[in-house]
Amino acid sequence: MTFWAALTFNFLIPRFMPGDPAATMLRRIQQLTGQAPTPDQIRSVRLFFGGARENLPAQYLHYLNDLVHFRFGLSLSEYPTPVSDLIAQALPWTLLLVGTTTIIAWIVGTALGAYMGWKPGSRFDAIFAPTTTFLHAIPTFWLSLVALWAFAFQLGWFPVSGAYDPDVPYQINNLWFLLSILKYGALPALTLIFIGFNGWLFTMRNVMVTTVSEDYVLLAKAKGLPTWRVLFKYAARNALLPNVTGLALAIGGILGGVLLTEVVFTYPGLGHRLYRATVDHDFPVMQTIFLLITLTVLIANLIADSIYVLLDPRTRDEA
Amino acid sequence: MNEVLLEVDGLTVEYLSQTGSVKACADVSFTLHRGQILGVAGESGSGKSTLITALTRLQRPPAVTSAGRLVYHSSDGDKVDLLTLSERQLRAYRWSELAIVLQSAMDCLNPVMRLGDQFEDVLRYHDPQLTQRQAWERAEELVAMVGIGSDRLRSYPHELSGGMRQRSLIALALACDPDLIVMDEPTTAVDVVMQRQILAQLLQLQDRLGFAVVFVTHDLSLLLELADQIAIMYGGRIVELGSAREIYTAPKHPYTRGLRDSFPPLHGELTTMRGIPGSPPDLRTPPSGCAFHPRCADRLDACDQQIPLLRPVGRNDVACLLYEETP
Amino acid sequence: MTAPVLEATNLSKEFPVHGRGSRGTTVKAVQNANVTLHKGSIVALVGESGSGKTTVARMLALAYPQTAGTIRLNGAEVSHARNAERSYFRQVQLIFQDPFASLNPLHKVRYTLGRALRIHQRTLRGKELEEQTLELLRKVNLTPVEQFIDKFPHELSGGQRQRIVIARALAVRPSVLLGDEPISMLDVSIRLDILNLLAKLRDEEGLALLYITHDIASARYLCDTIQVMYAGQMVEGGPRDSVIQSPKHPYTKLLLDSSPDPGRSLRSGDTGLFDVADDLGEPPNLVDPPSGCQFHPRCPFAMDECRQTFPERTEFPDGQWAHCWLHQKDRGHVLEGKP
Amino acid sequence: MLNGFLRNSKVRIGLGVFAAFLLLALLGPWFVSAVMHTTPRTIDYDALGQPPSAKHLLGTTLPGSDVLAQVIVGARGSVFVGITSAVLATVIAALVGVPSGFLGGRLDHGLTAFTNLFLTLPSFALTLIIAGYVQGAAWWVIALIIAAFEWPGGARTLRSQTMSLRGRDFTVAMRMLGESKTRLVFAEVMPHMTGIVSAMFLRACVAGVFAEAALSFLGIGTTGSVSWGTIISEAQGQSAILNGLWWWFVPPGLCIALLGTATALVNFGIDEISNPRLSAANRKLMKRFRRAARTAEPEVAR
Repeated sequence: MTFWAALTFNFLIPRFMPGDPAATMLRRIQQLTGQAPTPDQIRSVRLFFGGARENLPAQYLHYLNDLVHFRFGLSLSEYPTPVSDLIAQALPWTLLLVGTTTIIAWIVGTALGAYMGWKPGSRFDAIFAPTTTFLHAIPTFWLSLVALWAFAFQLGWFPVSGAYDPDVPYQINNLWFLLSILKYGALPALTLIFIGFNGWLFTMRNVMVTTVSEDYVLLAKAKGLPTWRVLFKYAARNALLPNVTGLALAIGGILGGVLLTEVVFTYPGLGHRLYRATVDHDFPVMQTIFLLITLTVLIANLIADSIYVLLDPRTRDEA
Repeated sequence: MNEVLLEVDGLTVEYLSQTGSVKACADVSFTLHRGQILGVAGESGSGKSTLITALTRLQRPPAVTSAGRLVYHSSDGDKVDLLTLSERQLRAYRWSELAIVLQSAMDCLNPVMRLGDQFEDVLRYHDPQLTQRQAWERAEELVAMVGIGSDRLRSYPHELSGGMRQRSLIALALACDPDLIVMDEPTTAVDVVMQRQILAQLLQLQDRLGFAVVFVTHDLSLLLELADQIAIMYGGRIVELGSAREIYTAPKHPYTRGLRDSFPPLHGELTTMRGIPGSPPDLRTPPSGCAFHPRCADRLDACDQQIPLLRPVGRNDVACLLYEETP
Repeated sequence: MTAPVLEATNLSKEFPVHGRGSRGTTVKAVQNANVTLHKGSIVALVGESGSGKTTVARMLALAYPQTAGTIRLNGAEVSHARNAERSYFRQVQLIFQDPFASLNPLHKVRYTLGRALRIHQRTLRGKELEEQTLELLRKVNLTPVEQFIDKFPHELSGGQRQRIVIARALAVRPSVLLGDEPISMLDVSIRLDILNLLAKLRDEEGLALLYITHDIASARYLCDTIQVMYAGQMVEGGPRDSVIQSPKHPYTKLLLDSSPDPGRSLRSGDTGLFDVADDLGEPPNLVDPPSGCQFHPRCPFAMDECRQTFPERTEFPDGQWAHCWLHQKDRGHVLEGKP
Repeated sequence: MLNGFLRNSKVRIGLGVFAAFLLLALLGPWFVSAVMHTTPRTIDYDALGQPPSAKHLLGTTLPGSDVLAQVIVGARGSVFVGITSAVLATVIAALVGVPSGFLGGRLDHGLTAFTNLFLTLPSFALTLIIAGYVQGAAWWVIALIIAAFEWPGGARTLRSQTMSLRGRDFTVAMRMLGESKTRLVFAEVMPHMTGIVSAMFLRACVAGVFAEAALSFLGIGTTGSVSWGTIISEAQGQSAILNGLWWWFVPPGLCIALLGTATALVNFGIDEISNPRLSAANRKLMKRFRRAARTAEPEVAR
């Protein structure tokens, strides 16, 4: 349902742009490449904006049909590279960056939050609570800039751009190549983790504070169970539930931060690609990336729902 | 029967806040014997629930036990003040000597653990030799004692009915064969028929296993049938302490009398009854002197200045200026 | 006897069950309930939680429509049209269980009562409004009235709030009050005060009252007639003393035996049910209720008939009635002894 | 209730900072021209890319503009977009959420589906794409686009709040007195949501500032006007990092972070008021607590 709506959005937006976007577009291509557009190019731009030849429903069917067959068209700025090729190059990098940073940030944030919520008012809690509030409010892209300036330019600890060392052969089975991925990815990843974990920390802390005052935690203590057992088996396990659902729901928001970070670090992922496409008015690429992101978010939601059902027996009967 | 199990002496619990402290329990003292049922009756704000958490040392900030002694007499003759133990030392007493049943069973059972696992958890911690199988068998025995089928051990708390949850909580309290069970309104959340059944089971089990009970409730009429001794609390203090029969037939404190007369009888003559006019005190701004004096029909001039102490009057202990101490 | 003010016949309510895989299933909350209220008299509806007593009250208050059955106010059938509802609300008012929840915490007493008065007397303003508001407070014994009129709910105790709730209901000058466990959330020592107030309103204002409770002892204290509900069905009813002294339905007897009674343990060594700890089971699941009499799975006298059909009503000489096969089969005497 | 809000120190600090920025947005341009006698675009040819000094408190950009003047004027660009988008988002949220929750039925089904649709769409990517299509639009168009993806969360909260308030005894009681629907909504239900709505508004405000900054940073935000985002974007575009001109891009980012912190503080304060357990964490109280405790508990005491 949502996916269908996203598809339709995607279809409609370029068709409702004011003026003659196709003409503007062609002019811009000309500026960009310095050559008059080829007839092929003109045709593909016209087709994209719907031209005047087909009526709207027919265009819509055409558009859906293309999608079903995974025909995403050709990139306009890097004509005539197929969009799918550009995406295929960028996707693994983003997956790598988003995957590792999200998981690490989630684990760090949840663990620290659980500890803070267990003893609210402790020194640890008192110091960390205001700090995380501030960290959480920092715009990711700005912190990326600062990090880039401080650690890459001033201190020279990390490379300034890219995802791997261009001097090392591009082979997945080459250890040096893998190490260079680590080296190039470290700074963007650290930045993302540094900002990302705060949100998890706060939700976890607050849920934990509430859970700790539940009667069953009190009773677990009355049972004489050791502290760590009460903490893990009774308090943290139950407090974890909202953070699990949150993980999936946050994927959409996390992507926003990652996209910007990629731009700052010139990291060759989807975000960078999307940014380039936006600047170059490469609409087919923009459309496809958007669809991909929507799809990811939807899948993440599905996964979170099923994990939640696994963790919480109360939802099982209703399902 | 006359062996002392728990001596409570001058127990005081305060709730701290930025603006000062509120005494929810003040100078509470009583002695509980082995196998005895002590009923504590009181209305909202009387400090009865605070007493429960203080007895079990489960109070949470901002509540703090600021004075008193809780001397526990072990079956081997050792005496120990529970308030001086560290959390680690106390753990040895928890559940194996001193168990607790709380009001809302739904909130007391971990919603994401099967009922049987919650039994197994506590059984195997207190007896590490127990295998999983043995623990499970013991759990089956325990729930059978309160009339629950062993197949229910595989259920999650939300799949059980209210009465079943409350009974399984009692079974859970019995798991380590404690000498004392503290109960906080254990039947308030269930219906009268179920309440009757639970209390009947409780009395049978108590008869068989010989544990002592501190039973806290707002329902005095229930205690009159159930308890050996009854303590009446008002405004954080015990105002009267005596046997159930004395409390019913010859209440001394005006509050006790008023409370007894707040329950219309089910049988016998019906007359217009009054209850007690006024409202229970707000503990943040407690009345001076005896907390009951603003509602008391028999008050003396000194009642708003002097806090009366609990002392023997006739066969009861009463905290009221109306009475002379009987030597 | 005068004509009834409010009369409900064969009232039933089914609630749809939500959740996946339960489409079309319903909770049969109330089945064929009858209630008749007369001017200046109090009917108590006694039952455990889930017996459907609150649902009956809410249907009578038009909080939601009944699935079947009719409600008559002064002989005229009540419809759910908007205007009809408004004029019905002038006659019938509901008092809620929880005085802490039924007053808007953001409004002062003056606003709450003032609105209630003005809803049906639109032109009421100024001095007259003030006078009527104070009069309401006096009616519910909240004196001195000046002390209460400008209070917010959180500045009042539970008992005082419940009086405000009653005053609000009285603002429309109703002829019927429906009290849904009006005292169960209050402290024990102030419950009788509220019950006495309700009795006063019956006597002085001639109100018809439905008193819903799980506490049969308080029902006995207040009411003239008692009706007992079990699992959505009315099982017994009649004059207060007959029902309490000689219950004609096994459930009523169980309820009476289970209720705490301060006098009991001190009377002739009779310890009530404390010596029997049989597992009597629990009330049935109303999504899939047992056939016949709902009580049969817990009834020590259950017969084959009980499992098949719900018994007809048996009438007794003094107006008492019961739905129980024992009487249809002339075995009513078994209820005299102990089960 | 309002007093309760203001007594909470977190709420006070947060609102203070927020008000300061609001003031900056309103009076900033006047201050820059009247007091500092400059504009954000004025070029000081004697100071190109200079670090902070007495003449230029926050230094100058590479083309020689005063950074402080830019940051002050930029506050207007950022905060106006933030507030406009927040007003729009809050209004939409209220218009969708409250009727949906109060009236229920088919209308509710429709509106809920609509809300969920917007809720699952990856909002930033979509904002980016739409802003990309309409490149170089006026600031209010950007605000509109941001608002279009900012409202669904609020609508969902308001819906569930309205639903719960509609079912609360006091609303039902007034309904059973014959009170009209409009009055029920405005006199009984709405006043309870002031706290939530203001928290929502603040959150939307900051989200708007964030989104505007991100879009401007990518060079697809508003054209012509100065905002914190455009300052950072310009700094990056003219290799401020490479040249080590940290004073150029650090201040605007700090401003955004400060504004974000302020809002977060207000929201935490509101959380604490509605859930007092969260505020049990009072250090002074904990100390007194330990002193008062009669128990000698070595684990906790030292």
